[in-house]
Amino acid sequence: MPPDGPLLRVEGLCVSFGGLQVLNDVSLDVPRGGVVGVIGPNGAGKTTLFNAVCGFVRPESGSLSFNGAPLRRPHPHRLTRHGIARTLQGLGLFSRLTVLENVLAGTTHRSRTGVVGALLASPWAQRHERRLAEQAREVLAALEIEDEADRVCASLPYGTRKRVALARALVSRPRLLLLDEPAAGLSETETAELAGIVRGLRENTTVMLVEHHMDFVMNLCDELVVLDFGEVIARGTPAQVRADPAVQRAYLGEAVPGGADA
Amino acid sequence: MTETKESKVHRAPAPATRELPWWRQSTLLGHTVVAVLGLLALYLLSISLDPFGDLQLAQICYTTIATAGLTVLSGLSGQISLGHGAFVAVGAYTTALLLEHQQWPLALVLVAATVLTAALGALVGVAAARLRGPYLAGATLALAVGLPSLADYHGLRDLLGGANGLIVTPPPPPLSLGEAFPLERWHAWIGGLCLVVVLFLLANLVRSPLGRNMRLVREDEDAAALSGVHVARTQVLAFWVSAGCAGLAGALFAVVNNLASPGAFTLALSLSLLTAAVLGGLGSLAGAVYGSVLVTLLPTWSNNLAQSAQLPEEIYANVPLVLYGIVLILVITLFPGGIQSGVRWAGRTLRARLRR
Amino acid sequence: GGGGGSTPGVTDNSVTIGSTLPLTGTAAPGYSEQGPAAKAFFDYVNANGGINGRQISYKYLDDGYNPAQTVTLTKQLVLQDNVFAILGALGTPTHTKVVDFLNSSRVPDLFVASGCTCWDNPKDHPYTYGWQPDYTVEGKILGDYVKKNLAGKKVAYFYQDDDFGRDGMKGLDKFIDPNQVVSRQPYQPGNTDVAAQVSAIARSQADVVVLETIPAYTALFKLTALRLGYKPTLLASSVGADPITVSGLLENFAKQSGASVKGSDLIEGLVTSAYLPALDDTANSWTALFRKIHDQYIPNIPFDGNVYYAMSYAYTFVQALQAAGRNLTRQGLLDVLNKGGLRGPGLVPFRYGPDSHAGFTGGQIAIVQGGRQTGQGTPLTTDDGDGPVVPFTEAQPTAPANGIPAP
Amino acid sequence: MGRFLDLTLAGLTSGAVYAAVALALVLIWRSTRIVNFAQGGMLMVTTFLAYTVVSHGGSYWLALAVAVLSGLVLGAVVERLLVRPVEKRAPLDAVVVTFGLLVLLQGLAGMIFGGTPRSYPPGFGITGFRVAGHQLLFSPNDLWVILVVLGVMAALAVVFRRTSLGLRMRSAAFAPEVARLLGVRVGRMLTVGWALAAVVGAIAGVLIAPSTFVSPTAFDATLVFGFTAAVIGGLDSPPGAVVGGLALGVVLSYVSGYLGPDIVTFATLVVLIFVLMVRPSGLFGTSAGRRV
Amino acid sequence: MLEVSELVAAYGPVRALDGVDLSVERGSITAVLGVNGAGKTTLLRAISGLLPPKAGAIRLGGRDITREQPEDLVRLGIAHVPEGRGVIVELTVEENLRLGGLWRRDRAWLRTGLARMFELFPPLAQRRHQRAETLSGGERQMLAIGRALMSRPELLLLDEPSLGLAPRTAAQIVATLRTLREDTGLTLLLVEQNAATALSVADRAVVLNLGRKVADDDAARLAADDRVRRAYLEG
Ligand SMILES: Nc1ncnc2c1ncn2[C@@H]1O[C@H](COP(=O)(O)OP(=O)(O)OP(=O)(O)O)[C@@H](O)[C@H]1O
Ligand SMILES: Nc1ncnc2c1ncn2[C@@H]1O[C@H](COP(=O)(O)OP(=O)(O)OP(=O)(O)O)[C@@H](O)[C@H]1O
Ligand SMILES: [Mg+2]
Ligand SMILES: [Mg+2]
Repeated sequence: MPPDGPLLRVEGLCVSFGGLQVLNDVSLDVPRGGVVGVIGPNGAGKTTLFNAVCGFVRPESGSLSFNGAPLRRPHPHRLTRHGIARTLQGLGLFSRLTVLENVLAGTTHRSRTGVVGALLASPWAQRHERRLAEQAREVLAALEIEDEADRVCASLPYGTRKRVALARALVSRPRLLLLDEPAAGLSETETAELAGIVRGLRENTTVMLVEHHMDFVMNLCDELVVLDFGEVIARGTPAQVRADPAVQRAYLGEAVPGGADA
Repeated sequence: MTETKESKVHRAPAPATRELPWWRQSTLLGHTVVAVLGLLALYLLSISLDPFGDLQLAQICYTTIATAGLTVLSGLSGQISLGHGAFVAVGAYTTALLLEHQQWPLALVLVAATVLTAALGALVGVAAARLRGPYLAGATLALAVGLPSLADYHGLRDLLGGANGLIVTPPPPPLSLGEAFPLERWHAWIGGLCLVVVLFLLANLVRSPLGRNMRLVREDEDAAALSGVHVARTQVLAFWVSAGCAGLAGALFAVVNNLASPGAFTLALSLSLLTAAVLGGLGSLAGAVYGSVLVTLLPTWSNNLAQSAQLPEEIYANVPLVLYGIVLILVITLFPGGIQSGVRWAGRTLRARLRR
Repeated sequence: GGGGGSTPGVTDNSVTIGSTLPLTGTAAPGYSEQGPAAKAFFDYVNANGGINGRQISYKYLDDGYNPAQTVTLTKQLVLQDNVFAILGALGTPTHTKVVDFLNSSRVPDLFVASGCTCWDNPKDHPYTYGWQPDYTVEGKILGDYVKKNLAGKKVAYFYQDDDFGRDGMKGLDKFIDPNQVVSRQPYQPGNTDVAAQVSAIARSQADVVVLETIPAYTALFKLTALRLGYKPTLLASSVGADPITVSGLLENFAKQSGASVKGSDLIEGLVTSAYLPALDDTANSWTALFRKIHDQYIPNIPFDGNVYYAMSYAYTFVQALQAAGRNLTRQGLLDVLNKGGLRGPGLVPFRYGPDSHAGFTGGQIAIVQGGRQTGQGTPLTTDDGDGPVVPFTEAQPTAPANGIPAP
Repeated sequence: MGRFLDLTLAGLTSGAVYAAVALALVLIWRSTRIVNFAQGGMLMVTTFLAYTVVSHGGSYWLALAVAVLSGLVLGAVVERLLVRPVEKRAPLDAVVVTFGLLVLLQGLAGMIFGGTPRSYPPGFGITGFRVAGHQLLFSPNDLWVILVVLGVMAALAVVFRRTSLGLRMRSAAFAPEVARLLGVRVGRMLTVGWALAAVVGAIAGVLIAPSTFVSPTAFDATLVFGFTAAVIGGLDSPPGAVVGGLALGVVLSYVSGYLGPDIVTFATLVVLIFVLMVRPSGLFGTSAGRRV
Repeated sequence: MLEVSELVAAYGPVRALDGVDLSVERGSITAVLGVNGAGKTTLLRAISGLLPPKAGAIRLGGRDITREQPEDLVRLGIAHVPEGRGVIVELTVEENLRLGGLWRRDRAWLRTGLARMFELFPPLAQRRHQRAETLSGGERQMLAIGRALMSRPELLLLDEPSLGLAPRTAAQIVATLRTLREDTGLTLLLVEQNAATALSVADRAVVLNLGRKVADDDAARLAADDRVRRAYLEG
């Protein structure tokens, strides 16, 4: 049984690049089964926060703990093993490979093929790989893109590619899913569908996401954390945050888009 | 509509295995069949050639082995190596020393040379994993030039024979083949067997998840890492495998040419291996074969051409160089994906014609 | 009735021979002239009726000084082109790799173009013959000169860091007192930066520097010494002392340091040991003959030491072919060589015999004076062991009028 | 101490030569993202042309001018005819094409000029300066070489950093499509980049020629050292090329003097690996910053 | 000002535009809408010369520009902010901006223009000498737009400009573009996913679907047209 407490805990995180303080004493908890949104102006440090969790940047100070255990010196390639998956701002797909290959990439940590097995084409290892491929196809099917499985990513429309990226993250069966601007570039309908998908993950997967699409964030998240200049300036439920004058000033601006929920 | 989707993601119903034809179901089976056919073809070819033809066949075999390893490294994992000649040298010297001082059986020597070179390759790979693009090119170029020059270092000269290098005396063909059995054919057999084994192993690797990891790393290192791929380890693995191939090629080189000498392991050798890989079609094992055939036979052909043309001395001597340069430029310019892409294109058109 | 039939490369009216040498690449300069020069001589002989009714067909291939290429091309010559013999194949690192193959295939491997002592091994390699004096022999003759004429002077060696340089030093050391040698500096062919070595020699304040170098490094030594204002007496092995080549390399520097100087002025006084007549000694019948052939067949190539060298071994081969008679077999040819007594353009005799396959036995001290290489005293002979250096007084035979040795 | 001074000066002199070649490589890398293996072949051709001028009685300066002009033309022609078709392809395609060009140029030069090395005059006297009655291993010509290399470096740095031409060339190299959208004539920039690089190469050739002589393969070794120097310095940086060249020259000179010339080539490898392990993008290169 | 007629563009066998007509008036803001893969990006690429069309014609102010190269079109006053931003990450922020105005050879403008862009996008001012690769996603978007403005275009093609921008910043940019239109008569062709936002800004809108134009109308009217919305904008 997993211990109680938040799934991910970030405490006192500080990151700077050559004198520029990008994250300053950021602390937050991501409760199990929750959907936590991180919002803030451009350059506030949201992606950097993700990068620190994933091990792409080394924080100067602060600590991370995942599932009750400290996460010291995280490495990007170990994340899926811990049960953390992330999509990248932009796409981060392997554009010359097929959709299926892209999704299979997410199963790497579960692959049992060793060097010897690979060189000798061990049938045993291959059977296991086939099982993984089936699972990948299932995820594709669940996202309704199984027909594109054998197409090369470069030629797909943006929305489909975003789904591929999501599929790649999901196939690793993460406990914590980090989504960096998942709705960017999606149409309203697609955004709504995405919200549905994310909601459906809840029972197994905790989600932390960054997004500028306010309807999406406000409707989906249980809790919001607002960053500005690397500091947490507000946190709370969407309603609380939306009402916070500091957030209005720094982030939302005058023209808060109306909740035209499709 | 969205509701159905939500529940589907984490459900895992028993997969309905798609029925593939039997030879596609198991990579092992498919590749074994091709390997056996390949062995047969090489055997038939070798007995139909004269001794000099067999020598060239043997040379093509070892060149292909090295090129195939390089094509996996550069084509699959995306790492440039201008220094594979150095690994060939290590394999050749290892073979020379073991045959000379240890009198091990040849098969064991070949394995030892492969293993030792692969180990060195892994070491180089660890350094290479930190380097990118032209910096890796520069480092491997220095390797190509610097490592063979160690043979002439005064501390090692007694062991490695200095600038003269070592003469290798491989064991003769088994007597059971008859007294007059041509040595060159024996070498072609050894080379051919090694080639088929290497291509078999590499083809398996390419289709395995490890091969996929290499492609992921080539496409985008950070996305690969986030997918759980240990980027550095994958890169080192690619170097390890491809250096092992180069080491085996070097061992065969020493056996076939009876020598290991710094003059044979120049930068030009490294570059011609790379050329073979690119000409054939980077990343394709079949391409490695085409490229190696071209690179091995082209000098002989152009030499004979120059001979028969009765040219003045200075022209005659340089005709092969000029032809070689022109062929490299033309093939790359005309076939963007190397010879292999031309072959694929021809195959497609032919099939389309036949169907019509 | 011809001796053809069973002998590879020989028909009633032709004999085919082959060679490998660097025509391109870093080792090609100079040496690439040997192929065409030998071919020019054979063309000349063919034009004058050939030997014993046979035309000589000579095929030389470019190995780029890469031993692997040498192996392939030699096998091509033997297995595919069925040559009767290999002639004048060039280079120690290259040719050592095919000696076993040629001997086990019983192909005469004549007049290897390098001064390695290794060609002289009749027991293991009965088909291989050297030609030029080996590097140790040359070293001994230069060492003898230093001992007699430069006694008590401080000596330094500048040598190519391979068998050539080291064998040469071995010969030098047999005569030069080790206490006299103040510095030994090697260089690596291919790296033109020799400043570190030359400055070490200059700092040792040697009065005499012996160069075991190829021509480019003779010139580089001279140039670097000029930078340091260092002007020792220079000795050089015949390999690196060809005055035409070396002064050609210095030509433009001489212009720079003063309008009136010629390249040859920079090597004035250079001492060497020569086993062939001087290139500009027009009074010599061999020089005249070779010059004539050169001018007729290969006028575009400079008439330098390499041309002379190749024509000389071509002549020796023709001479042996002539003596082997109409009924030509490989063994017959070797028998001629082993009988000994062949003389030609060389200033000294060969050492060929049943127990020796070594080439020229010595050479004559020559000094560059007024841009010309002038012989000093009589030629000298010695061996590559501990034997003494002795004068050789027999006169050089004159060249046959039509260039073809009398039967 | 005298020995140390000799070795240092000798190292600086040969280092300046490596730096000259490195500058040409850096220029092509910056303007087309291609490592030009034919650089040695191209500067060989221009130096042969300069040699032809000298051997027909032309002055050093006329020959230099001819080398520079022919470099300009050769670079532009090579880019338009050979490099353009592979410009947008995988980097290894360009490697093979430039390698093919190298072989081709060496073959053609062999056909036209033969393999015999030719002597090339230095620009100034080669007798070392005398300081306090001691003749240094450093001549007016060595000084000339170093000054030219520094001058070229400064010129390149100014072009790249300060001029709009440099900015346009860099944008064309980094992102051709975006550059076109911004009005940069990408094709022309690539041609200009190659032409300029060939000019720098031609100057390097004339500077090197006196110490290597001129022959089809005379510059092979220098090119390897030059490439190493460029990588050590960081391929993006002209000052890096010069610092890399001089540092490599000096270190190799010490190695040659104190350890022996037989280890120099291997030492090149060691120096390079050492530098790259500490700084994977060379001394002056900008290391990959942000990744995701 | 811009006339597109019967435009066909393809990637290999894939026809991404299949006979599209479009006319854009000077000083107007036209939104191009459509679901993913409808061909919006392709339309902009064809207009700016990046993708030579297979058939059809494009005219700018009466002049046929169908076969012009992108670098020449810039000189005719077209600027394109490409999808995915297209900042040159190896260059600094300032170099990217300068590059936008370089072709004008107008040093005075380079100076004042830079100052204006830094005023418009304060985060860029702070990072002026940083390499663009260090920028965050939104900062890159600002840079791309700022760079296009540096060329003082008459026709600005924007491919999803609000992508990745904070709401406040997006609103600011819209306001800026409107001001520019008022001041300089700038014409805008705007590709947007977010139909609501786009329609609130634009005067006119066209809707693409599978490479064909399926609607072309006044923005306000289109916004009210439920049929079109449901059929083509909600996929
Ligand atoms: N490697 C780096 N070097 C210098 N500055 C950096 C680096 N990485 C990030 N920054 C700076 O840190 C700040 C935060 O960047 P980050 O990507 O986290 O922003 P963000 O909140 O994700 O913004 P956006 O919403 O625009 O994506 C930015 O101003 C960026 O320029
Ligand atoms: N480089 C390419 N190669 C092949 N097909 C392509 C390429 N780029 C686009 N396509 C195809 O062309 C069609 C139109 O693409 P386009 O990018 O213009 O759509 P879009 O409307 O901009 O969509 P999005 O909203 O996703 O940006 C799509 O079906 C896409 O798959
Ligand atoms: Mg971000
Ligand atoms: Mg688009």
